[in-house]
Formats: sequence, C-alpha cells, structure tokens
Amino acid sequence: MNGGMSKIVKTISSITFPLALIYGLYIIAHGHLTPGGGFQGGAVVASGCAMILVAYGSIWTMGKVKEKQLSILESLGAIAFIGLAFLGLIFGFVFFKNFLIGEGLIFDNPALGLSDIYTAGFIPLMNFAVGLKVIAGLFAIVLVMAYATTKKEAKTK
Amino acid sequence: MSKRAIAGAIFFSIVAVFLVFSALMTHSFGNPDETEMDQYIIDNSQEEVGADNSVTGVVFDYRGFDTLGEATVLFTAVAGVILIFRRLKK
Amino acid sequence: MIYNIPFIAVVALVLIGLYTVVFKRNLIKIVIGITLIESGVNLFLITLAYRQDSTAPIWHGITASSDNVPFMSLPVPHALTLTSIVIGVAVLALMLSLVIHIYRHYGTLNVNKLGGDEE
Amino acid sequence: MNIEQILDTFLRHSPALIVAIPLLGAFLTPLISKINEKARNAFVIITILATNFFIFLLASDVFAGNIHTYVFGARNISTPLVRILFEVDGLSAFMIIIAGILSLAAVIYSWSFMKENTGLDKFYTLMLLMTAGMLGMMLTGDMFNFFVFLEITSIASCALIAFWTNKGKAVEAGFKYITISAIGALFVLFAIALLYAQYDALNIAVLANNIQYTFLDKIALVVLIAALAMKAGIVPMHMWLPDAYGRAPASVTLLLVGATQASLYGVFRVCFTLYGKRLGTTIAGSIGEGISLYILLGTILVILAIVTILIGVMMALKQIDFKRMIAYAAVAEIGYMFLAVGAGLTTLGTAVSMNAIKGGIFHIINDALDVGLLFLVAGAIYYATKQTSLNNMGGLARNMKYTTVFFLIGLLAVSGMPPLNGFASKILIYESVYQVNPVLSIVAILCSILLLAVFIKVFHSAFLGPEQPDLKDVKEVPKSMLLAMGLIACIIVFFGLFPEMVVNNIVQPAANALASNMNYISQVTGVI
Repeated sequence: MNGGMSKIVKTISSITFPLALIYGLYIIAHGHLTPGGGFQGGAVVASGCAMILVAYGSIWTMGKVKEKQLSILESLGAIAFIGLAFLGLIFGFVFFKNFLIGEGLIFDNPALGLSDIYTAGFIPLMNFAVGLKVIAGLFAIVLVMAYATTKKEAKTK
Repeated sequence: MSKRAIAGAIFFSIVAVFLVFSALMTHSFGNPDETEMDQYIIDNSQEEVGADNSVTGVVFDYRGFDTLGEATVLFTAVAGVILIFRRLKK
Repeated sequence: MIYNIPFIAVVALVLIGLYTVVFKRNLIKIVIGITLIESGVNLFLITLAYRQDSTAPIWHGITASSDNVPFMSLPVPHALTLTSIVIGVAVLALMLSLVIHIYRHYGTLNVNKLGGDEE
Repeated sequence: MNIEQILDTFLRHSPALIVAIPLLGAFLTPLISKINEKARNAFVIITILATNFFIFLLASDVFAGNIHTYVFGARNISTPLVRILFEVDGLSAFMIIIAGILSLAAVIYSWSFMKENTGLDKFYTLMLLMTAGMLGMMLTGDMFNFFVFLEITSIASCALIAFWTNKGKAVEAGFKYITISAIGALFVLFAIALLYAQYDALNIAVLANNIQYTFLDKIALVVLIAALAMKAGIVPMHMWLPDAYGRAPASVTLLLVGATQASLYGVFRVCFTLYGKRLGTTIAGSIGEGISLYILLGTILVILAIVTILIGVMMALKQIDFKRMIAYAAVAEIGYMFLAVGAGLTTLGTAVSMNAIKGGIFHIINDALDVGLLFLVAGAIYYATKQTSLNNMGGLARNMKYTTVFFLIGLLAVSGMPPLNGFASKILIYESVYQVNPVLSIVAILCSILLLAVFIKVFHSAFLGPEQPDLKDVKEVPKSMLLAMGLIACIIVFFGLFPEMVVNNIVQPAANALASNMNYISQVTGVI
C-alpha cells in the first residue's frame, strides 16, 4: 500500500468525512443568511476530501477520482456562475443583475410580502455554483500535488 | 555582507519606514473617518439584495464581479497546477 | 497612538514577511514570507472594518426598520478580505507546485545553488 | 430589431462582454477539448475574434469622444457608488486594442507552434484567462477590481512561463515571476487599503474626486507606482523579465508583453487619473503643492528610465541567446516608455508634457508590436532549428525567406529607423526629453543606435553568412505562424507609413484622457 495510513485513521476519517460534507453543504446553502457562503463551505468540504486523501493515500484516491473529472466539474461550476451572470444580462438587461429578486414568486423579497425568509434572488444558486467550483478546484490542487510527490517517492523505493 | 544583502537592507528599511508611518497616520482603530458607502450597504442590502448577511450581499451582488474574478483566480490556479504536473510525453 | 496597536501588528507582520523574502535563501521560507505579507495585508483590511462596539453585519431576524438595530461593522472590507484570501490560496498553490518542480530538478531548495545545469 | 439597434445593444454591453467572453471561453475550453484538438483550437480563435469584434466596436465609439461606463448589477450609477464600475476612456480603449491584437496573434501562432506539446487544453485555457485578465485591468474603474485582474494575469502568466517544465530554467523563471508579482500585487492591495481607509471608496473616479493629498495618500502613491513599475520591469527589479521572456514559449511571451504593458497602464492611470486632480489647477496657472511631488516623482522616474535603457542595451550586447537578447531589448524599450512618463510628469502642464505623453502612449503600441514580432521570429527560428544560441545559427535566409523579411521589419522598427513606426514615437520622446535635459535625449538616441547595432549583428550572423551544415534542410515555418507574424508586420508597416493618422485618431484621444481627468471623474460623479 502506497501512502495509506493505519486502519484506525482510515476508519475514523471515513466516519468523519460525511460530517464534514454535511457541515460544508450547510454552510454553502445558508450563505446568504448566516456567516459563510460558497467559498467557505467549499473549503470545508475540500478539507474533508483532503482528509480522505491523507488517510487512504494519493494512489488509492487517484484510482477513485481523476483530476480530469475534477477539472470538468470545476469548469461546470464556473460556467454555472458566469451563466447566471449572463442570465442577468438577458433577463435583467445588465450583466450581473440579480434578476430573480423582485421578479419571480419563489425567490422574492419578504418586504414585498410574497415569502417568509430572505431568499436573496440568485445568490443561493451562485453559492452552489461557487461551492462546486471550490470543492472541485481545491481537491484537484491537493490531489495533483500529493500524487506528484508520492509518485516520486515510489520511484525511488 | 554581500552587495545583495546591502541592497536588500536598504530596500527593507525604506519599506519599513513607509509602513510604520502609514500605521501611525491611519485613523485610530475602531473610528473610521468615512463610512458613507458601507453604511449605505448596511442599511439597504437586506432590502435590495434580500440577503440577511450583508457580507454575502456585497460579495455576490454589489461586488459580484470581483467574486467572478476571484473564482477565476482559483480556476487559473487549478489549471496552472494541473498544467505544471502534466505528463510531458504524449 | 495606543489605539493604533492593531495597525502596528499589521506592519510587524508585513515586515517579518518581507525580511524573510529578502534575506532568506530557502525557497520554502520565501513562500512562507509571502504568505506572511499576505496575512498582514488581510489583517489590515479586516481591522479597517471594525467600528467600536459593533457587531457582525448580519441581520438576524430583524430589518432596518425595526427597533434597537445593532451597530454593525463595515461589510465591504470583509468581502475584500474574502477575495484576497482566496487569491492568496491560489498563489500559494502555484508557488508550492513550482517549488516541488525546482526541487525535482536541482535537488536543492537553496536559491544560491540553483541554475547549475544549463540545459 | 434592426441591425442598428442590435449594434447599439452590443455597444452598450461591450465593456462587460469584452471581459466576459474570454472568461466564458476559458471555462468552456476544458469541455470543448474533449471533442478534439482542432475544434478546441478553432473555438479559442473564434472566442478571441469575438472579443476583438467587441473591442473594435467599443474603441471606435470611444475614439469618437464618448466615455463609456458600465455598472455591474444595476442600470444606473447610484450614490454612493457601491457597485463595480467599468469606465472606458481613450486610454483604456487604446490599451485594449493592443491586448486584442496581441492575443489574436498569439493564439493563431500557437496553433502550429505548440502542436507537439501535451497539456494544450490547459495551455489554451490559461491563454484565454490571461487575455481576460489584461482586458479587465485595462477596462476597470475600480481599484480592487484592478487588483483582482492583476492577480489573474500574473497567476496565468506564471503557469505559462513554466510551461516547459522539463527545463529547470523555465520553472525557475516562473517562480521568480510569481514571487515578484505576488509581492507587487500585495503592496498594491496595501495601497488600496490605505485609500479605502481614508475615503471609504474603491472607485477610481470617486477617489480621484475626493483625494486630499494627505501624507497617507503620498505613501499610497509611492507604493502603487513602485509595485506597478516593478511588475512592468523597471531597473532595480528588472531581473525577472529577461528570464520570464526568454524561457516562456514564444506565443506566451507575446502575451507577456501585453501583461507588462497592462501594469504600465496602471502606472499611467495612477499618476494621471487617480492623483491627477491638481492637473487642472496647475494648467490654469496656480501652482499647488502637488506639483512638487510630481516633479520629484518625474525626476526619479526619468533617472530610473535612463538607467533601464542603458542596462537593457548593454546587457543585450553581450547575450548569445536569441530570446534573452530580445528580452533585454524589451527592457530598454520599457525604459523609453518610463522616460516619456517621467518627462511628462516633470514638465506637467506645458505643451512639452503633452508631447511626451503622446510619445509615450504611441510608443506603448509600437513596443508591443515590434518586440512582439521579434519574439515571434525568435520562436519561429527555434521551431525550425531547435536552436536558441546565436553561435549555432547561420545562413537561415536561404530557407526561411518570409521569416527573414519579418525579422528585418522588426529590427528596423524596434531600433527606430525612419520608415517604420518605432521612429515616429521615439522622435516625439526625444523631442520632449530634450526640453527636460539635452543629455538625456542624447543618451536615449545613442542607446537606440546601439540597439540597431545589436540587431544588425544578429541579422548578419543568423540570417546571412555561411550556412551551418546541420541547418541545411531547415524548412519555412507553418502557415499559421507566418500568418500571425504577417498580421503584426502589416500593422507595423501601416503605422510606419501613416503615423500622423494614427497619432490623430488613436493616440490623441488617449493623451487627452491623460491630460485631464475631469471628464473621467464627471462621468461618474457628475451624473448623480
């Protein structure tokens, strides 16, 4: 086994990984209401992924996830983000216009009496796009760097 | 002392003087002079953006283009790291 | 003067980082120095946000029209710091991967010993 | 919707689209490259072409005298200005034309030049990101946004400089570049924070309107100019430039020239727009205290610029590596631009200053084209012969006819020979610097002649002379590279033949934008 740690570490990290995942997703989803947002939550999830990477070793992880897939995932997040900005251009006549606020029924402003909580227009959607991007991006960076360094050690062994 | 170290020391001391002066001349901690823009955001972000969190309102709406740039920086870094660690042979 | 202690801390951080970058010859230490400068600048931005007796700029269950609206700190520096931190992470990742490559090539992290073999 | 309405809509949104289209293209490139390589290359070229379309649409309108503003996320400028704002005046429009031409030439050139390499999907992604970063720096009207785009540009260019990771020198050059640019960018951020702390604003126009010239402002000014000049490669901090220019792939170097000039644009913008409020009063006659600061700053810049020119030319004389030699010539050219800025600052408010600024601005585009063309020729020679050292070349003119012609055009232009564009701008700089100090002007002319000598030597040893035995079956480079070089060469010849037209139509609006920042400010603050 290359780079993997002991069974205890693997088990514990397998148990705690879903917790990190849920906590990160919570932070992403509530970015417009509480402290947090796409970047912070994404960083939490990505550090959970990094924990798995440390526990199981980069070669095992590389067998499960390729950096190319992560790169595609990151591209999708970025396209979703800039796509929302372009939708603002189409529906709101200005690039980056928050086109959902004050327009639709679901994402409306409680000040107008149409919903109960502040839903912030397209900000939650942007949070999810950014969250996806940050998870994939940070994990890709850590994975690629870890894989590159372990491969070198495996060669010298 | 090599020539390099002397040049470094001069550069370092000039920057140090500048920074110390700027620290002493800045407004006293906790009492910013001008708060017009920020007060406007605090007062109106809930109404205009619909977000309870004013910081999120700034990050994704008022200064949303910065956030696009920030996301792009991360994208750039990921592309750069993958590019640097690519296989060199086809 | 005494109220400027946070700014003095900022300057100390930046100067320690700059000292590391200018005088240390180890690549990893240079990277650490740049990270220190970045932390100093981030600290400066976030200290600018503070107003005396202010809370975080989050409206929790209240609106601007309700009673006892809390005195809030400035939100823009928070956003700027957030952006700057993410940029710092990106720069750090790229610098570290370049350091890994340099180490692979030359087998050393000392700046003075680089550039031995002309390709 | 008829065609005019559509064009009008495009024009209104073009400041945002110029940055957004390359960004969208960059995000889509990893997906498109799943299809095949040709589709990806074509997609990248189409993206850049679309960007160029918007650039010329916008620039033609700005040169007609309008200043465009674009607020992100709202239809109108509100007060206080909380949103990010793009503001396009003559100078911005002038700079984005340069960036557009350079990026178009770079991607066309890359089609054949980079064919043999792996990792091309990331390469093209980063090229697009770098283009977007440069364009963003040139268009933005917001200090923090400027910093963000500065970082995008420097991170993307760092990764591209280290593209040939099997060469240790390239990785080292990349590390040097990222160190310098990270420190520079952090100090830019520090200066922005200083300005923010005092005026609670980030918009350039609002800051310029409120600026009080306090001590902190002066610190911020010095820090901003030092950091940006460091990124532009002026002398005490020029060491990264020959490495970075010399080790990067040729098409990347072409874009790096643009990135360097984006930093230079930052210097212009900070000197003349952000801190330019006193300009209007000094022209009217009353000399404020700001003027002494300008003279001090201008003198320092002139001295540094002369040293830069001298060091650049002297180092170029003794290089044997072709690309490093051109890189040092590029250092010297940057010196000429700073010389013009410095002369413009010291003689602020007079007709000489206007001439100096005009010369400096005209020299920006000339330098980008001339040095860029030379780098492309160097890349073509490397592609054909796999040699970088001048000692191993000889007699290339027999087999590479077109490349030789392009090199000849480039060398005459870069050393300021009369029929070509380099002459037209350098003569303006010489004239204005002569008013500041005749000695400086003579030194500048002598250095220009030395530069000609350097390149004549290269021309003689590499293109003429006896044929090297192992270079017998060198072939002309592929068509896409010739097309890119031809594009730039045509523009150089055109500028050389009609300098008056260029100066009147393109350079004059940019110089006017620098001479007075009142229009720039009132466009934002006056509308409210």
